[in-house]
Amino acid sequence: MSIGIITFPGTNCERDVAYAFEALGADTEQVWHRETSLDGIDGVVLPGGFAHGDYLRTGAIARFSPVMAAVEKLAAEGRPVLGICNGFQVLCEAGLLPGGLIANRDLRFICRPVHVRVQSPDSILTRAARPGQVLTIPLNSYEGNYITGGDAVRVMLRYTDAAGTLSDAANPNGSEGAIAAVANTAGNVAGLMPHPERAIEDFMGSTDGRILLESFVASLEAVPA
Amino acid sequence: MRALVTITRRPEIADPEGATIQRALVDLGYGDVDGVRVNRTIEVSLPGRDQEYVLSAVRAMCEKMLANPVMENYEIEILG
Amino acid sequence: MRALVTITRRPEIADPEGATIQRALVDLGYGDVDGVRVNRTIEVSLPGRDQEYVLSAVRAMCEKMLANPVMENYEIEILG
Amino acid sequence: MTDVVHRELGMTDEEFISVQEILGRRPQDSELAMYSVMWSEHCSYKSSRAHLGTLPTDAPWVVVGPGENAGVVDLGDGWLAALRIESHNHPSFVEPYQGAATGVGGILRDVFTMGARPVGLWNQIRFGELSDPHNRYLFNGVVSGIAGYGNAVGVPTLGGETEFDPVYAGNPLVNVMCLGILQREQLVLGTAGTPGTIAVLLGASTGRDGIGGASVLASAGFDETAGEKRPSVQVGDPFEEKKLIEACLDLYERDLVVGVQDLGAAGLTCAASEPAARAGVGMELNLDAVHVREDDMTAPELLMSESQERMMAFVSPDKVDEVLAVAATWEIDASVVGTVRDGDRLRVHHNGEQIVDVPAASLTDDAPVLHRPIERPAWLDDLRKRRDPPDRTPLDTALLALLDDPGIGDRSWVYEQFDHMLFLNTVRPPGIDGSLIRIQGTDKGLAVSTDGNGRMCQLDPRRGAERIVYESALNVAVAGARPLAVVDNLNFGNPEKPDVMWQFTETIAGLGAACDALGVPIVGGNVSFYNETDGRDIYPTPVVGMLGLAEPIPAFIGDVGTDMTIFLAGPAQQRSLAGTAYQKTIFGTLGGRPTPIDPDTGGRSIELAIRLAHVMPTAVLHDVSQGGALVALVELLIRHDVGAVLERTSTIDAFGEDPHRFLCLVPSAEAARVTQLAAEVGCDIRRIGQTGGADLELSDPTIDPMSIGRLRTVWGGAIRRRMEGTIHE
Ligand SMILES: Nc1ncnc2c1ncn2[C@@H]1O[C@H](COP(=O)(O)OP(=O)(O)O)[C@@H](O)[C@H]1O
Ligand SMILES: [Mg+2]
Repeated sequence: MSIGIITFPGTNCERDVAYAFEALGADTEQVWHRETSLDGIDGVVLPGGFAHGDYLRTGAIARFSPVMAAVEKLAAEGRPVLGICNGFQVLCEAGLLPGGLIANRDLRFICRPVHVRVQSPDSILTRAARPGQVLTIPLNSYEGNYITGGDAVRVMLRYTDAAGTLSDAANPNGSEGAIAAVANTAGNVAGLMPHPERAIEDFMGSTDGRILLESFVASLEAVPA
Repeated sequence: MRALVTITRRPEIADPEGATIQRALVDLGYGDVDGVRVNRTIEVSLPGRDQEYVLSAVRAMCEKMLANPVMENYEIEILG
Repeated sequence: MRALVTITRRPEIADPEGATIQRALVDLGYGDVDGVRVNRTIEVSLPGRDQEYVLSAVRAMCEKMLANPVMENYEIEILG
Repeated sequence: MTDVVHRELGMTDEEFISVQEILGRRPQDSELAMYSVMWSEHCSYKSSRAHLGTLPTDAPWVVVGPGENAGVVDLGDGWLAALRIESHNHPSFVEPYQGAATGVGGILRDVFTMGARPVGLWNQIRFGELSDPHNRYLFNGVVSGIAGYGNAVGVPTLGGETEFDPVYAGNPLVNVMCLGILQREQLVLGTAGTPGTIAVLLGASTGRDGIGGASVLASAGFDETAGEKRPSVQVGDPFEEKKLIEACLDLYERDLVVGVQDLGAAGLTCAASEPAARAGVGMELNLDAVHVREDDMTAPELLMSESQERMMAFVSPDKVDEVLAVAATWEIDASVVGTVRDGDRLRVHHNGEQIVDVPAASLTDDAPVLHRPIERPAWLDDLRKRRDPPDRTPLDTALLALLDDPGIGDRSWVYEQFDHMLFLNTVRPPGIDGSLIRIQGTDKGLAVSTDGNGRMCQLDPRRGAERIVYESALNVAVAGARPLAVVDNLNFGNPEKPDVMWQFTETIAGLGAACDALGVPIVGGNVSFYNETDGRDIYPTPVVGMLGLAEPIPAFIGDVGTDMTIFLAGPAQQRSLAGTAYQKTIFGTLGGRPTPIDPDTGGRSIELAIRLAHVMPTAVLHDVSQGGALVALVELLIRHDVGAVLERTSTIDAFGEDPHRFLCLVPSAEAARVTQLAAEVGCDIRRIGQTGGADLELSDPTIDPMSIGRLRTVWGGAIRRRMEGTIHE
């Protein structure tokens, strides 16, 4: 089972994501955005960073990278596709996930751990989590303010306080409905703004990211034939 | 020939930049500013092409990449 | 009354965003795009004010805050 | 060419005459342009060079000392660290966002030219008071610029320093430091190699940005003409830089380059002449081959452009194709622009004509060395004699005022705008003292602290400089690291004034003495003069960046809970409030003379901190700096949300800023062990209180307990509250 980590020019979390999955015992392979085939790859992760400098709109240029056709095909086959932060933005731009991401409410970049509450276990991101469980995961973004654009959305995680309560103060970036993660209808494509790979060892202050990454790893084997 | 694309955020979508500028203008003493929207323009130059071509090419660019229909509308103006 | 401020980056100032979009358009098949510049517009609404007031207020806003005189020029248009 | 032209380029008549002597003829336009930038203060260090030579730069672990793009030290087991610090003061005043952003871009290039992957950035920023909207605009713009560039380029920003003082209102300081790591085999130097080597220009295309930035912006003060200097603004492109980093590291890994030089101040001119001078060779440069952003650029413009995100690689002819292929893979432009030649001449061709023919080394080595007049300032004695007013301020009032000072309060408004977690190595994030990162796959950790203190240095530049070195050393020590190397950034006023030169030479003496005493070499630095506005100079503001090595990485399981004993290590009694935050916040004055450091005491404090960090994982350590011991303790209590009962203390002991002190909190059951370790090291240590409850109690019947929650609100708002509503860019 091999996880393809899609790297665009400007992506910067590709090595961190590989490190985290390898710490969970998974195999990873770096895939440059010019690749056109994903043969031998069971699922892909679009890691965080600033693909194409985040110019125009975040994710807007990356979605036209040659590899994205193969990613769409993989998604259509029901295989796991996960976007983290910038990767989430790319998946929204590509239309693989609903909605979009705009600048944070306070127009400032935010790098700090936040609390997210699990809304639903029905996705490759959350299947190892309990609904209602509150996780601590670092957020790291300028354009993390999620808007549905009127689309129907399946919410996987919401920003809350440590007790799991929703409030304006606990919504770091102004996201509509405090949405931190969404999935497609089938649950095999998911995106989230916080960085689970930054919460996998004790010294990082939280290991809750493992729950989300383990969900992904478990999904690699569980895909329909 | 050059085309000017104006990309506006759909009115129902939040505009944090506009909201922040409005607050700052009020702080600066312009208490009667009751709305600010920030939009982007993209000027595309396609030399040696006629108007019809430019219009249709730039429209296609907008549909595909320059604008995001989830949150934006666009308008194209030919600058000549 | 609303005013539309068009803020353009002075031509000698680099526009890496425009350059990146240009490359992306070329990759997308528009090989004849030979230049892209990205600029901003800001729409300011000042209800119940007359044209003269709006023009002078918005000019002052541009000088103080909206435009960055080191890198940008601006133009004001009254939208009515 | 008339004599007026060289003056317009910022060159003196004497300098013009020496150019004529070197060439044996009148220089052509391009030649004059090249000498004018290369001999500018910014590039040639002409006012400082004669003094910098006295700094201690040697140690067995120094691999590359000052003179290259970055200093390099040996970390053992084949690992090296590259570090450098730079200022971008004037560009940041003219355009805060882009000035700070391009400062970050520039310091990164200095580090990855050495073959290192940049792993961390630190910034040291100083502004006028936040009560003034323009200072808020500058501060916001600089922080956004550092964030905008640093985050997008994909290098974590791990810490820094933020200070406010009216003296920086007309001339903010923006310094940035970068640390990179590499394996020994990957070390690359800025050399042009042997004759026949090909020069390949990589990265962004060359435009008209920043023409003469080094000579115009960085080598003169600000006055009413500042606005006219604006065409020199450069725009940073972190995306291009990110690609350039990856492409260069790929080139190094494939062993495809002989040498590399970044293009910073003086652009192509510097990137051609410095490597040629270092290698003792000549070079031929063809400007027609340079990839440009605008078609009609003149030769002097091409030679002086400071367009960002460019690198010059020196490549043996048989490897050129491979280098171009690597560049294409990473989607950056590359052009073959020159060839290394026998002899010593730098010859430049443009439109088929030879327009420059000068000895390459003359641009660097023959730059003037000035021995500017030095005189102890006449005003200094008065300043030092100034006595503090009689003071009845209750401790709690003073404490609250200090916590609310933006120079002391919570800095998370700043560092939470910076990605400080990328690469998954951040063991101690920004927030307190030095930050610590691990080197993956080893048990080594690198701690960095950067420190300056303009107020102390204004009162006594020598003692002030010594103090910041010890302050920095203790900051890395509390993170468990042993001080290893220093880079310094010397921000000063106008060197044409003898009292500024006195401040400068005193600072150098202090830095040198302190580093000598600690046994820590200075492996690189930067000098920024002309930090003045309308004739008013800033405080002398040296900044040091201290790198420490922690091996192994301490466990740091310590959390502050109840029933912990609070120890203060280092000298118990304070002798002066001169230059302290207390003096500034409570009296609104600056005066007196800071106490000198004591190398023995300082050394023992550092030693004890390192030992405690390694042998007592339950201990929580925190260096005492601005605001003194009471503020330092309250920072810990706020962080860990616990109260404390303190022994009775005096204003001077509570708020004095002796640089050799740190706090150590341990579970009371282990307190005896701390005292015993301190005795072994010979370091004074005193119990000053006990944690517990939800309040801070000062054991003074006239002072009510203060809730930690209230202290947190005040401290937490010091910057945040003042910056709310400030807009981006
Ligand atoms: N401009 C800045 N950028 C990033 N981090 C900063 C900046 N200013 C301060 N910090 C961080 O905030 C923390 C507190 O700063 P300071 O009070 O100067 O240090 P100390 O805890 O040593 O007294 C430190 O960890 C420092 O690295
Ligand atoms: Mg400290």
